[in-house]
Amino acid sequence: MESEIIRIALVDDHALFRSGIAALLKEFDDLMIVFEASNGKELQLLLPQHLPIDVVLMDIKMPGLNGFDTTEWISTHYPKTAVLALSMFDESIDIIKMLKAGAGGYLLKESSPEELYAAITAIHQNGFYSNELVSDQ
Amino acid sequence: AEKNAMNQLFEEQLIQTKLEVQEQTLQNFAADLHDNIGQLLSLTNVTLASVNVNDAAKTASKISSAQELIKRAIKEIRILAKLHQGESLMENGLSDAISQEVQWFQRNAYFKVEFKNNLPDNFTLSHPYANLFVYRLLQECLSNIVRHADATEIFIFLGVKDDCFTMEISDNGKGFRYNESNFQSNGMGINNMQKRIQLLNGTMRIMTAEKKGTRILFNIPCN
Amino acid sequence: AEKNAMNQLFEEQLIQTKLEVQEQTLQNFAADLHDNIGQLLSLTNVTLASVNVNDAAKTASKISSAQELIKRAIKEIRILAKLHQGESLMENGLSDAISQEVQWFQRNAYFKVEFKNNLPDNFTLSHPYANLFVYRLLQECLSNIVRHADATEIFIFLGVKDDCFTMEISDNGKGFRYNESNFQSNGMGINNMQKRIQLLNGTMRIMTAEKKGTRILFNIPCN
Ligand SMILES: Nc1ncnc2c1ncn2[C@@H]1O[C@H](COP(=O)(O)OP(=O)(O)OP(=O)(O)O)[C@@H](O)[C@H]1O
Ligand SMILES: Nc1ncnc2c1ncn2[C@@H]1O[C@H](COP(=O)(O)OP(=O)(O)OP(=O)(O)O)[C@@H](O)[C@H]1O
Ligand SMILES: [K+]
Ligand SMILES: [Mg+2]
Ligand SMILES: [Mg+2]
Ligand SMILES: [Mg+2]
Repeated sequence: MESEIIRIALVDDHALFRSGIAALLKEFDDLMIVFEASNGKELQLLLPQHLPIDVVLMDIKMPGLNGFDTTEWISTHYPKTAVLALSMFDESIDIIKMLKAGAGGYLLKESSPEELYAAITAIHQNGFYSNELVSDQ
Repeated sequence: AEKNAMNQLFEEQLIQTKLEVQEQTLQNFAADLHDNIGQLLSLTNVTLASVNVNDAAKTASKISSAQELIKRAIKEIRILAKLHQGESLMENGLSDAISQEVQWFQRNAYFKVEFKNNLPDNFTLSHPYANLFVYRLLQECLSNIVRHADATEIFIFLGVKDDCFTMEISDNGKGFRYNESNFQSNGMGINNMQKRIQLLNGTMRIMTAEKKGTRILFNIPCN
Repeated sequence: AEKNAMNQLFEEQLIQTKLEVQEQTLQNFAADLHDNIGQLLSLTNVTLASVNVNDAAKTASKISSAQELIKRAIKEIRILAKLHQGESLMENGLSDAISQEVQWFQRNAYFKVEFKNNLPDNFTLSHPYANLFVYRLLQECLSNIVRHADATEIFIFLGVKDDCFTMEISDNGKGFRYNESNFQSNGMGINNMQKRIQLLNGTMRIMTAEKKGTRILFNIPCN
C-alpha cells in the first residue's frame, strides 16, 4: 500500500490552471499525472486508453461535457475510478450535484497542495474525502 | 400618425435592447470574473502554499510564477472594467464594439472562433438605434451558442454588400428545429431578434437542422 | 381603460427602472473591481517582489501575508459575482437587497455611513414592482450624494410606521436649492423618483438648503 503510485487524470478547461496544478502535484512522489483533458468529451476519449486511472480531478464548468455529466459517466462506466471535484464554486447546489453524480469529495480550487494531496489519497483508499464543504450538505 | 407609432415602437425596442445588452453584459462580467480571474488567483494561492522556504532556488521560481499570475489577473481586471463601461460601448463605432465583444469571447478558449471583419473602419449604420440593435443580435446569437448549441467551432462574418450590412454567425453544434413561419419558443431571444430586424427593414435567415449546426444570416440596409 | 393606462405606466417605469438599476450596478461593479481587487493584487505583487529567498524566516511570513491578500481577493470576487446575478437581486426580500447595497457602499470607506434597519426580516412591499422601485430610489440618492454632495457622513433609515414603509437618507454635504413645486434640473434622477413615488401612491420630501446638507424622506403605503 505504502509505495503504491496513484494514477491521476486532470480535467479542466482552464489550460493555465491545469498545467499549474499538474506541476505542483508532480512534487509528490506517489502521485502520477497520467493525462490531462480540457473537457469531458476529451476525457471520454482518453480514459479508456490509459486505464487504470485511480482518481480524476474534475472541474465543473467546462464546454461540451461539463463536470456533472462527466462524473456521472465515469461512475457508470468506470466505477473503480474515483472522482474528486475541484471547482471555483462554493454553492451548495453545485456541491450536492457533484456528490450525487458520484464524486467522492469536493475541493475549492484555492485549496493548498497538502489538502489536495490528503484528499487524493483518502479518496483513493476509502472512496471519499470529507471536508466542511461536504459535511455541511 | 403612422410615423409616430413607428417611432414609439423604436423607442420601446431601444430601451428594451439597452436593458438586454446590459443584462447580458453583467452576466458575462460576473462569469468572466469568476471563471478567469478567480482561477488565476486560486492557482496563485496554491502555488504560494506549496513553497518550502528552505529550498531557496525553488522558492524563487515559485514566487516569480505567482507574480506572473498576479500580473495577468491585474491586466485582465483592467480590460474587463474597460470593456464593460456601458455608455462607451459604441464610442468607436459598431465594428470596434463587435470586435471587442468577439475578442473577449475568444479568450475563454471554449470554442475555436473564426472572425472575419470586412467592415470599413468607423462603419456605423445611419439609424441611431440600429448599431445597438445589431450589437444585441450578436450577443443573443453568441449566448444561444454557449447555452444551447454544444458547439466547438464558431464562425463570424461582418461585411457590406450592395449597400446592405451583413452579419453571419455559424456554429457546428447540434442545431434545432426551426420553421420561420411558425416558430414556437419559450425563450424571447429569437422573437426579439425578429422584431428588431423588422424595424430596421432588414432580414434574418436561420438555417439549421438537428445535428447539422446553425447558421444565421442578417441583412440590414445601410440607410 | 384607466386601469390599463396605469398598468402601462407601471410597465414602462419598471423597465426603465431595471435599466437604471443595472447601469448603476455595472458602474459600481467596474469601479469596485478596479479599486478593491485591483489594489489587493497590487499589494500582493509588491509583497512578493520584496522577498529575499535567502532569508527563510522573512520569506515565510511574506508569503503568508501574500496568501491572505489573495484569499481576500478571491472572496471579494465571489461576493461580487453573486451580488450581481441580476435577477436574484430581490430574492431574499427588499430589506436584504438594500442591506447588501449599503454594505457594499460602506466598504469604500469614503463616507461614514450610519445604517438603521428597522424592517422586519423578509419584508416586501406587496406591489411586485414596488421593491425594485424602492431599491432604485436608494441607489439614486446614494449616487447623488457621491456625485454632488461633498458629504462626509450619511444616515440611512428603514422602517415601517402606520402601515407605511419609510426610508430616510440624509447627508451632511453642501445641499442645494430645491423647491418642490417648481424644480428645474438638467438631470433625470429626482424627476424619475417623483414619477415612481406617484405610481406607488407614496410621498417624497426633500429637505435641503445650500450648505445645510440634504435629507430625503420617502413614505410608501404597504399595500
Ligand atoms: N445556436 C443554437 N444551437 C442550438 N439550438 C439553438 C441555437 N439557438 C437557439 N437554439 C434553440 O432555440 C430555442 C429558442 O432560442 P431563443 O433564443 O428564442 O430562446 P432561449 O435562448 O431558450 O431563451 P432566451 O433567449 O429568452 O434567454 C432555444 O431554447 C434552443 O433550443
Ligand atoms: N444629496 C445632494 N447634495 C447636493 N446636491 C444634490 C444632492 N442631490 C441632488 N443634488 C442636486 O440636484 C441636482 C439634480 O439631481 P438629479 O438626480 O435630478 O440629477 P443629476 O444627478 O444631476 O443627474 P442624473 O440623476 O440624471 O444622473 C443635481 O445636479 C445636484 O445639483
Ligand atoms: K469551475
Ligand atoms: Mg472550468
Ligand atoms: Mg436565447
Ligand atoms: Mg442624480
